[in-house]
Amino acid sequence: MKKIINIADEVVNDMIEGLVAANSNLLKRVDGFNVIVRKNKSDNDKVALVTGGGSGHEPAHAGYVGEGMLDAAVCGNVFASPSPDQIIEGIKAAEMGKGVLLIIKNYSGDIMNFDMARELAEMEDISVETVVVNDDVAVEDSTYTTGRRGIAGTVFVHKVAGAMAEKGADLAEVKRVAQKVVDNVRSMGMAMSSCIIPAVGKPGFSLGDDEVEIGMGIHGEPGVERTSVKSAVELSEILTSRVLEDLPFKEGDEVALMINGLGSTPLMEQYILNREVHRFLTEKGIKVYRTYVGNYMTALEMSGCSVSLLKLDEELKELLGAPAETAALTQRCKGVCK
Amino acid sequence: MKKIINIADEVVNDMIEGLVAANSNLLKRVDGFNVIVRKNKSDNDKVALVTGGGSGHEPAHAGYVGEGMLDAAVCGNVFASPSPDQIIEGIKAAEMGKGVLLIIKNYSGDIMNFDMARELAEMEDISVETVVVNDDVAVEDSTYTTGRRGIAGTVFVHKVAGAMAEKGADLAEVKRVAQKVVDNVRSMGMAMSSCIIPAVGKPGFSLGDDEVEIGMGIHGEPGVERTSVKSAVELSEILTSRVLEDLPFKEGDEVALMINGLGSTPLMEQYILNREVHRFLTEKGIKVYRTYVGNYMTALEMSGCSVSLLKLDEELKELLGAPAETAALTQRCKGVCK
Amino acid sequence: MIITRDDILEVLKKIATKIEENREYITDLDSATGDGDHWANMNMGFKKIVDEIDNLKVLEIPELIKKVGMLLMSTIGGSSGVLYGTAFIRASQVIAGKSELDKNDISRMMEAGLEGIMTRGKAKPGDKTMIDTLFPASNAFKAAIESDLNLHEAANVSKEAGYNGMLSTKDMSATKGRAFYQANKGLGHIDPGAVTLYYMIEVFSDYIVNK
Amino acid sequence: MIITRDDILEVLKKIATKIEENREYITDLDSATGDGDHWANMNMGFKKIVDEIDNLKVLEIPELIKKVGMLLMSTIGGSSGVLYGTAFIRASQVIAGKSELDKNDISRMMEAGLEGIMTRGKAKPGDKTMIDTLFPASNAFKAAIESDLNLHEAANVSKEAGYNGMLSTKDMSATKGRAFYQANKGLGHIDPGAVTLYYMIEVFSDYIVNK
Ligand SMILES: Nc1ncnc2c1ncn2[C@@H]1O[C@H](COP(=O)(O)OP(=O)(O)O)[C@@H](O)[C@H]1O
Ligand SMILES: Nc1ncnc2c1ncn2[C@@H]1O[C@H](COP(=O)(O)OP(=O)(O)O)[C@@H](O)[C@H]1O
Ligand SMILES: [Mg+2]
Ligand SMILES: [Mg+2]
Ligand SMILES: [Mg+2]
Ligand SMILES: [Mg+2]
Repeated sequence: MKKIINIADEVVNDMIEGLVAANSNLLKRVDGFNVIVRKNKSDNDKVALVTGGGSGHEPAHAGYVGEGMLDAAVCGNVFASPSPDQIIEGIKAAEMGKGVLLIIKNYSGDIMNFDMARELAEMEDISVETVVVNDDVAVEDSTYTTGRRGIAGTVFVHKVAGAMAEKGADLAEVKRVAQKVVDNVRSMGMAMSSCIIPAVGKPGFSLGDDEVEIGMGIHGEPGVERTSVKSAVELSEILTSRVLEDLPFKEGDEVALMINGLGSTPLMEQYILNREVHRFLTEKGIKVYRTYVGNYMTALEMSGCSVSLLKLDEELKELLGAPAETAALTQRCKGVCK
Repeated sequence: MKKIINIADEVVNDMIEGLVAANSNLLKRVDGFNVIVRKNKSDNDKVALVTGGGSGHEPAHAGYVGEGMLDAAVCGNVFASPSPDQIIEGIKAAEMGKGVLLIIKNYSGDIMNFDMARELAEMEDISVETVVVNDDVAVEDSTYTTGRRGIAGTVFVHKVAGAMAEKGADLAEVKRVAQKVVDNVRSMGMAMSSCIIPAVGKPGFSLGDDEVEIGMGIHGEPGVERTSVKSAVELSEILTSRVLEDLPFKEGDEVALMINGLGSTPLMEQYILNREVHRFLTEKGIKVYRTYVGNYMTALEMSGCSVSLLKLDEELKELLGAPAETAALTQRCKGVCK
Repeated sequence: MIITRDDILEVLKKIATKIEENREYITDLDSATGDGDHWANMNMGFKKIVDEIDNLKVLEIPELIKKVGMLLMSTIGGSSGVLYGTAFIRASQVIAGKSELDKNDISRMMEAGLEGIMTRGKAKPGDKTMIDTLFPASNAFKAAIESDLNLHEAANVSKEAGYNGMLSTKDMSATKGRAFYQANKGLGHIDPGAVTLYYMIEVFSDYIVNK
Repeated sequence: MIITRDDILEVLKKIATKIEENREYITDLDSATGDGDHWANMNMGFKKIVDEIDNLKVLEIPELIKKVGMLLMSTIGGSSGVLYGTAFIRASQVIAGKSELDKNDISRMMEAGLEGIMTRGKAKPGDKTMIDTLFPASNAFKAAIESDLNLHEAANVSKEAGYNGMLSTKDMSATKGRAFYQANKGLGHIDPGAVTLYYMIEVFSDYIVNK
């Protein structure tokens, strides 16, 4: 196992410290917990956005804490849900009196632990709402999930709900747009190689020299099909058509597109895939309003990618375009800088 | 070879089209050339910044074209310099009457081709200056270089010179700060696995299961030593101490730090390395003013990283902190958005 | 017969020992049906309880039980952490204010814990989980005290019902948790969570009987 | 004797053929000393020249030569593209306005091309490069016409000098280019660029002699 780490059991702690050291202007850690919060709480009290999940998906989620997106991210062990006591610390550190929205990816461990944390929060009279992201159209149930898995589309939830909260909307409104994103985002991925959980020390699965797995999850959960390596054109069709059929997206729709790298797929290849997905969508009469290409939600050093589409309306367009400043995603404001 | 591509010989074209499709608000391609330019030339005429080099280092360099950074990037074939006729197109498309600064990484192919392009530009009465980036302290001469190689520190040159040009400074001034960055930036890298040039189809070298190569270049050029896998603590010391000794950086210095991933090193590991580099620098009394962690200049899917330090003064701090909006690096302004 | 704080502390220590001694067996079961970490998870959790015993022994019984739940939850993490954590925390809520426990308290605690696990994990008896131990054990305990059996006797019938429940998971197919995703759904193997839950009931019952 | 545009076009086509025929030899040399692509690079470049012959044949000689340089440069890319490109472009600059070439023109073109390569690549004779062919060839040509030999004779002595220069690279160690980074610095192998440059001189000389 070739990894830039010290002790395998301490990777989450060390990663958090390195993240905060790099972004000490934006982020801080809640002392004694694996919780990252914004350094400067907004002056105006606003709805707080809290998320979390297993580590190993960096920059998700701590990389999205900051103005215009999340208020706190809770980091579990690699590919394991954080426990409720960690989550409740995130909730308490983030909340500003207008309630908290929990953004949860649909994995049974996450669901159970966030559920419990919500109960703890309610005991302390913090009002909490939740949305569960389940954008992955690949499989109905999976190793860690009942129902669909939540993958890269989650970043759109962070962005849109974060912008709404930043505008001062109340908890119901923030939840409404978060749920709107969940209802309108679909994703599908594929993997070309396994990753190694530091504490395990060996790959979780293996693929032949010429084999890829369509629909594999971001922890290596089984997908729908093992097949030979495809061209970027074929791959874009396989992934995008599954995504399109599902909502379904229709001719005339406007969408946001995310091409997400799982860890070791070069940006060059992500751009090539993006070219083909754009062409495919153009053929189908679907208009891409905004595109994100990069490693937004990874699976350690797994090689592979996912394609996410979010169907947009005017409200979602405005919120998606709003400014944000986080370690992993910064968007400038459209106006001028004074 | 598992790659998301179509035809190996067309990866550069396809990558460029995918990049432009994703960033059509910021970028366009010069028709018929592998040249990326800003979509909207600044209204105020300013010094134009043009760079380029072999492809395969994405997001370098086309990902840094945009407000506050580059005006044009010229994409060669994978790991091969672009030819002068491509470079001259970049120069012509970018220049706005106040002259052009060429930012060149020190590889003999790049030097020769950019040199020739400069001559062509001068024949057309475009005033051109050049800076040559050679930040890699690993080896004095290398497979493609006479003198030191240019690696991730180049991004600091783009950022600082870009900010200076955006302020309206003249060519001499822009060249002065670019050269100041070159004089004050040092880098050192290491690799843990090879990458595959699409047209070649097999790895350029191989490393044992427990082997890393210290000082390897971003095309797989030999480094200084093959050694066993090190802990993040040891690695941070090996890389950072070589960098520190070279300038040399001294106690009390303020620096910008870049932890750069070569392609398949997870962000988690980059953050862990960042933690150790920060600790090491703190021990040495060196203050980190700003940190960048991510895949800024890659080598396809090579696994590994580099550490870059730029010694700062007040001028460099201000320029580094200035706003920028590019595909790969966006910095918000410090003021408010109107 | 009455259960004191010291009794509870003793039972917890004995559960920790029981788990520690069964490393191979539990690991093998979770390797066959899940991802192989259930023993490591539970052992880590109960080691933590033993480490914290000095802090626990100054607490009133309800707070002590709640704290055990919190410790399991935070130390173990993942699924079984929050499931066992929920069970203990819910159990603590039905004995608010008590400084000793009688057989009715024990029955209500078992019921509350069971309900907690079922709500949290959305599983039911027959799904090949720890519920298949606790559900019959809790029911048997309740039926026993309703028939006026004493604590000693109720603990014994509960243990036996739990044991049978645990064994019954061998022939079940999983519908929740990791085992569900296997081709054979874990058929032919006892569920590891059902075993660790049985250990708790067994240790408690034996303690009561020997007291 | 005078060289016309048609002569130049003929020579270019013959160079293309010569290169095409020596695939294995040049590839082997660059595999031994460099990265193995020199034949592929040069063949791609001269194929392009042949493809463009209809566009070239309407140009005046200086523009034609310049265009050849531009085509080589843009088609080949990398090091040898810009080196050969520079040589042709520089050569075109010393014959501005000419519609026919004499032996003095040829001599000045060789010198200008040589100087272009040397400035561009910062290498000198003895560095195991294409310069080791062109430097003696150019010198011999110049000396020949200064001693009043005619074009035919000058071309012949130039070819011989170039041939020896090319062979001399076998015992040189590289100080520039890829071969420099090898343990043996390419010792014992002729430099591939020295060979392709010799082909050009050889084809030119043979053409003149046979004309
Ligand atoms: N939804 C659920 N409801 C009740 N018990 C469950 C559920 N999911 C898992 N379990 C129990 O948890 C046990 C596995 O725990 P453990 O191995 O520690 O966690 P993980 O499955 O996260 O690796 C199973 O044997 C089963 O008894
Ligand atoms: N600096 C230089 N000056 C002159 N000739 C050079 C120089 N560098 C390389 N060459 C010539 O280029 C030839 C190699 O060309 P080629 O294989 O096409 O390019 P590359 O080295 O980029 O793969 C060498 O054999 C040598 O003759
Ligand atoms: Mg398990
Ligand atoms: Mg587990
Ligand atoms: Mg070569
Ligand atoms: Mg080459």
